[in-house]
Amino acid sequence: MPELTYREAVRDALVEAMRADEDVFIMGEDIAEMGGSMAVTQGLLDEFGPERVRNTPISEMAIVGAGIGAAMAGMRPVVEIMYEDFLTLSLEQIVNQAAKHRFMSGGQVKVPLTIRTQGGAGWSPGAQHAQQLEAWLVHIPGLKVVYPSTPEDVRGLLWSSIYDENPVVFFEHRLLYPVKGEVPEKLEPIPLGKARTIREGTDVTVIAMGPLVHRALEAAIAAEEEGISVEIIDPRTLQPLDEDALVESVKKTNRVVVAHEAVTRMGFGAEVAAVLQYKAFDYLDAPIERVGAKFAPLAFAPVMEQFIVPHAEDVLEAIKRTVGK
Amino acid sequence: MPELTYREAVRDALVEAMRADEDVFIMGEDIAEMGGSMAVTQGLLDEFGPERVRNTPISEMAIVGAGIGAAMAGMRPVVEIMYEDFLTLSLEQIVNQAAKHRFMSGGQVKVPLTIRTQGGAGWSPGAQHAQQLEAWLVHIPGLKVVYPSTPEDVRGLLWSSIYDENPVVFFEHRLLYPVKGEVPEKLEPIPLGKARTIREGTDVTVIAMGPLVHRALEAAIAAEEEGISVEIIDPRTLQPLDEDALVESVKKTNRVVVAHEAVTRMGFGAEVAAVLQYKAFDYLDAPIERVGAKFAPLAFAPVMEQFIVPHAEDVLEAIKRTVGK
Amino acid sequence: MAKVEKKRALTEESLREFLREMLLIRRFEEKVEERFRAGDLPGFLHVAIGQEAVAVGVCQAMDEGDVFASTHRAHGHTLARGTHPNAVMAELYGKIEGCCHGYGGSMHLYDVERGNMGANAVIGGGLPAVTGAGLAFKLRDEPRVAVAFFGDGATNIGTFHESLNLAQLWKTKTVFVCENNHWAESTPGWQHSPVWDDMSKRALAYDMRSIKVDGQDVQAVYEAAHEALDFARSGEGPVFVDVETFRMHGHYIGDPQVYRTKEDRQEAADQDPITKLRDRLGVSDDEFESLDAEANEIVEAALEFAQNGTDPQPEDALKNVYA
Amino acid sequence: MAKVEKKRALTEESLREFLREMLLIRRFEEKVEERFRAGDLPGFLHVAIGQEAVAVGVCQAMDEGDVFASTHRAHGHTLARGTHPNAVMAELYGKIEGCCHGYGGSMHLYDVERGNMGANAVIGGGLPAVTGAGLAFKLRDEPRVAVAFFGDGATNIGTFHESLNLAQLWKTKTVFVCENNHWAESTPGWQHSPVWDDMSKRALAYDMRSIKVDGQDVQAVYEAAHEALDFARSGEGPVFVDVETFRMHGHYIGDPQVYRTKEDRQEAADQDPITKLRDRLGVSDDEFESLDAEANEIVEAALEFAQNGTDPQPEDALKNVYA
Ligand SMILES: Cc1ncc(C[n+]2csc(CCOP(=O)(O)OP(=O)(O)O)c2C)c(N)n1
Ligand SMILES: Cc1ncc(C[n+]2csc(CCOP(=O)(O)OP(=O)(O)O)c2C)c(N)n1
Ligand SMILES: [Mg+2]
Ligand SMILES: [Mg+2]
Repeated sequence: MPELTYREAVRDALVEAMRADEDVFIMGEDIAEMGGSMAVTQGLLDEFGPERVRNTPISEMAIVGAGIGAAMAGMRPVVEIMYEDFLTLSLEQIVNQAAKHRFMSGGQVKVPLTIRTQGGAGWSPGAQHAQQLEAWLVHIPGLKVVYPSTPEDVRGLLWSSIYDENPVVFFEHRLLYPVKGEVPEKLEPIPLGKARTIREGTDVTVIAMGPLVHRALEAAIAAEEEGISVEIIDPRTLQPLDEDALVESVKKTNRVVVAHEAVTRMGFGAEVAAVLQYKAFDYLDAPIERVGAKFAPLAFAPVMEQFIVPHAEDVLEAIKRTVGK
Repeated sequence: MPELTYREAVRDALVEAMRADEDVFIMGEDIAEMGGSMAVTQGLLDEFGPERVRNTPISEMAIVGAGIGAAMAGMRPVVEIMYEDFLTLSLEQIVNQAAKHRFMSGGQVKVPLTIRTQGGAGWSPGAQHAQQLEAWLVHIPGLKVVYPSTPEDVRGLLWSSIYDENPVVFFEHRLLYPVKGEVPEKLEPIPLGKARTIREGTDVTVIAMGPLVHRALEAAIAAEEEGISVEIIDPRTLQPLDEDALVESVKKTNRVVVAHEAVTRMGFGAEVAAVLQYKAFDYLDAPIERVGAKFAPLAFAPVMEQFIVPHAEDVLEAIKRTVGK
Repeated sequence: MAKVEKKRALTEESLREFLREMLLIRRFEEKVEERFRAGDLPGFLHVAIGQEAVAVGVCQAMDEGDVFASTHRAHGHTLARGTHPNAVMAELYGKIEGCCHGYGGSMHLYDVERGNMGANAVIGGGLPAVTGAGLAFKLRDEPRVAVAFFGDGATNIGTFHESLNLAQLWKTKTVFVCENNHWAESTPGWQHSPVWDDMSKRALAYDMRSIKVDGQDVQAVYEAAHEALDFARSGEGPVFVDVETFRMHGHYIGDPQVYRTKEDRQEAADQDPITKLRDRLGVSDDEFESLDAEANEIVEAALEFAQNGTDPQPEDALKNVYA
Repeated sequence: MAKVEKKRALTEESLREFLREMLLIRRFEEKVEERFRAGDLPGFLHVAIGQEAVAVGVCQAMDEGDVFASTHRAHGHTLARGTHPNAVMAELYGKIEGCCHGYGGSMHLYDVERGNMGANAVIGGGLPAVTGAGLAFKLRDEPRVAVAFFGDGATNIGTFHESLNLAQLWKTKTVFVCENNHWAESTPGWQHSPVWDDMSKRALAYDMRSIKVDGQDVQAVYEAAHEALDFARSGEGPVFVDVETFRMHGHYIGDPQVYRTKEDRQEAADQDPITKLRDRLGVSDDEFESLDAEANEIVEAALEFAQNGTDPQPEDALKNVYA
């Protein structure tokens, strides 16, 4: 199998979809000549031209909203919000419009729009360029929410998101772009709503998202040395959530750690914990551990930044707590 | 003790604060002559004049942001977002600015701003005028989040919010405005971060917010008839959360129902469940039940609307499930 | 692309047709007011009494295939574009037979077959979508235009700015119809907008073409809308149509309008577009009464249809969340 | 209130002082570039090389007590307003001695004592606050003005529209300084704004007073800013200052500028405001070298100060979340 970086995998999915379908086009700030702030869309302008690779003004509301209108008119736009923090500027359109048009119209309308965005700590971006806000979107009926952690997943899930008939908010993580991984020769769509078992194990289930999948892997290897067998599951799609896969794993391991980079308080881990304590109550041998960012905006100074965000060691410690070590 | 409606109690707190302090002023859409869309600010224009009771243009971002600037310049603005759904238009200012100025400045700045808003189902407002979004704000370090359910609480907590040195997002519920309740003769500030035990009981703890406090009371009375003793706790402040009070109660009752009107998925109940399964793991005799809106935007037709939002019966059923009846 | 700028001639027959439509909207909304006050109707309801000429003038100027987005004050636009009064009334009653099967309600009327992309209860909420639809029409080289209706109050919100900016920048096939009725709820124009007395100034910030028109004169609205639509359709760019109109009633049904002087109300009443058209066409009392009876009959039928409609099943609430 | 419109005379001595300041900013930012490229500095860094005359001209025109909000490109504004280079450099190094004790970083410089309400990494993010501060000054009848710096790209965002609209409506004591450097990251003006070649058109949508000025001429900037500040201070209303300037380097440090032609870069280089002022004042090579040496010395000292600064404790990250 060939190897791609996460960045290349995103690009690949965009390119394939744009080749396959004239109705797919992309819009966002500085995505054309510059190839986006994260170099994801480099080269697309050359292949597809400025009509289909559209630099926008700085106007996040209009970027998403124009995507909604084009989607309602029959196209499949993919819009980019340069930093996840700027979702705050477009939520009206995402939450009140994209998510609700189908419902409010009684099923007449559909909005096949994909909203790509990225964020996360790393490189000391400071408090306004690093938030992880995926939990907000999970609260909103009508949206799908995807957060892939590997090149294979990001490619297959982006394709599926573009071809989904619903608005999808698609989260990428800044630190994952250079991460390499094997991918199938030919792009294979991955259905939304299916978790992936990253690693099998018997003692603890770590449910991890985005960069924490990789940190959980490190933690699992360290745990193994201490005789703890860790299973890792990446939900990949947060909405719809593959609850069955999570419950099944917990029934086997009886212990759970949920890990993401977002602030722990009211983060997605809260929902996972609430679901699992409910659906697997009798199987839990220890409290569900949550690993996430500490309760502070992201500080600039690297020492403080690193104190706030969760690391492999935090996952490892949580794992150990669940098994009473 | 005198009786006030919830609406009058909000007004009272505003009036008292404005009388006490020239630096308190209010801004919002149609709050002046019209007294606000919910008639909360009626009469304030007459007493305080148009400089301190300011009708704004329809520009939720600027309303909040101007409040931030005035707060940074030393005043204590209280701004109103007419419907909670329109928080989506001002989140950039709330989340990236108000919540973070103090932190990013390393403690130089403070933002004593209160953002009042209201929402909720009732009167068939449709999908864009009824969302309950308090959970979002709880995810954001730097904000305080308040959601009172009674006239006494709304008055005392609004006062404390206005005089808090931090930005506070203050949630009111449309259906509570006409609800009457006793209040102390003189306004008594209620500290943020303290839960209230609404009712004592021994079998189940219902942690309820906003209108669900009242529905939980109905459910508790019905449960009593079936021999189930229900304790009801209203956190009142969601951030900071009085975790101790919740844990204490659960240690006594060993059973929990969390109830709010917001969509269950990723609602505040998820956080409460995650905290309690962690801090009171050994005390829980049954899975924590969550009661909230079903996973759909709010439909217009009353039969569908009422199907979506939670009622006293839903709380009652959840109570019964926890005790195995 | 060639610049098209024809004004289609309006026959007296067409104008009489316009009168009929305006009257239908008026009677429809009066009935809605009546039923709401009687406690029959759920929801938050806003009528556009006094603004019928805008709805009819613009919608008549639209071509088949054109689309539009409306606001919280949507009955007129929806009816003028041809959605059956039965379907609108049934929607207000929350019935399955409604144009959104009871999911939407007054502030969320959709009728995709007739190009209604949805009424919006968020001010400015529909403007970006209309920009995006106009972009799609341009990208696909379709001879269609997307129209947005919105009020004077809506020009204050960021969404408005971003949408007009983007539309002009990309020369999308979009027409922005600003219904300046001098009020945003209880807030008079001078209190919400520095350019309230000349809204076309808003367009200057985008170098966008603008047209000013008297919104109480349906023919003038029709012609202005035509000009705007032709221009947008040809791909030359969007147009801002600055319509002056009058809200004869309250902001919402039941609004006591404590904030409004008698004189202001009278001024609005004096600008009744139906009276104006009637006078202009020299419609006799008899003829008017018969038109009126016709309108009332349609409205009564719609009411009956709606009242006899079917309530959704409660569980239907979980449908249509996803496609 | 009386309309104040005096232009304060600038002595040659003052202009020499301006030159000194501009040079300090230039050398400071060049050093920042150097240290960033050397891998010494964390964060996302943007320099304003070529735009020094705007920072110095505006900040010099401000009175004590005036406040301002800046952007992601904030070093110049902050230094021009008097924050010590040591404190700025230490902040870029994330040290306790920094002007935000390491919590902020390059895009979030604050210095409340000197009226710096904060630099903002969200485009347009500081504009509403400046409107609100200007409102507070008006309500309290304080002779202070709040100034916002922002770029051409920022005029496209809704926040800009809402802020200017509100400021004009309420005649807040606010000055909006648009630094039109012709680029928003990689996006040229013509590609992001329909009025890119005359940004003062933006002000027309609010009937806001505007002043156009050559941003490479520090004296002109100073005078324009003075005029704007006086007008705002007197309570007559906000002013939009449309400054044309040039970004001589990339958007961020390390930007290869693949999107930019050589000619465009050269054009910007030809507009160096420091060269212009130097020529105008007839500063000799010797004199310039000595000024330069002085600036470099301050910058070196700042660097040393910063590099020897104290790292915060990790747990400090949980402080300052609440007041
Ligand atoms: C974003 C937003 N803010 C506030 C409201 C509440 N609201 C509903 S209608 C209205 C006034 C709208 O004024 P205008 O745009 O002039 O339309 P009109 O009602 O006059 O038709 C307001 C403030 C809303 N629906 N959306
Ligand atoms: C709301 C928002 N969207 C996008 C960005 C990313 N971004 C940072 S600087 C910039 C360009 C800003 O252009 P301009 O306002 O002209 O300022 P300049 O960089 O030229 O000084 C962009 C798009 C941002 N910081 N905030
Ligand atoms: Mg209006
Ligand atoms: Mg620029």
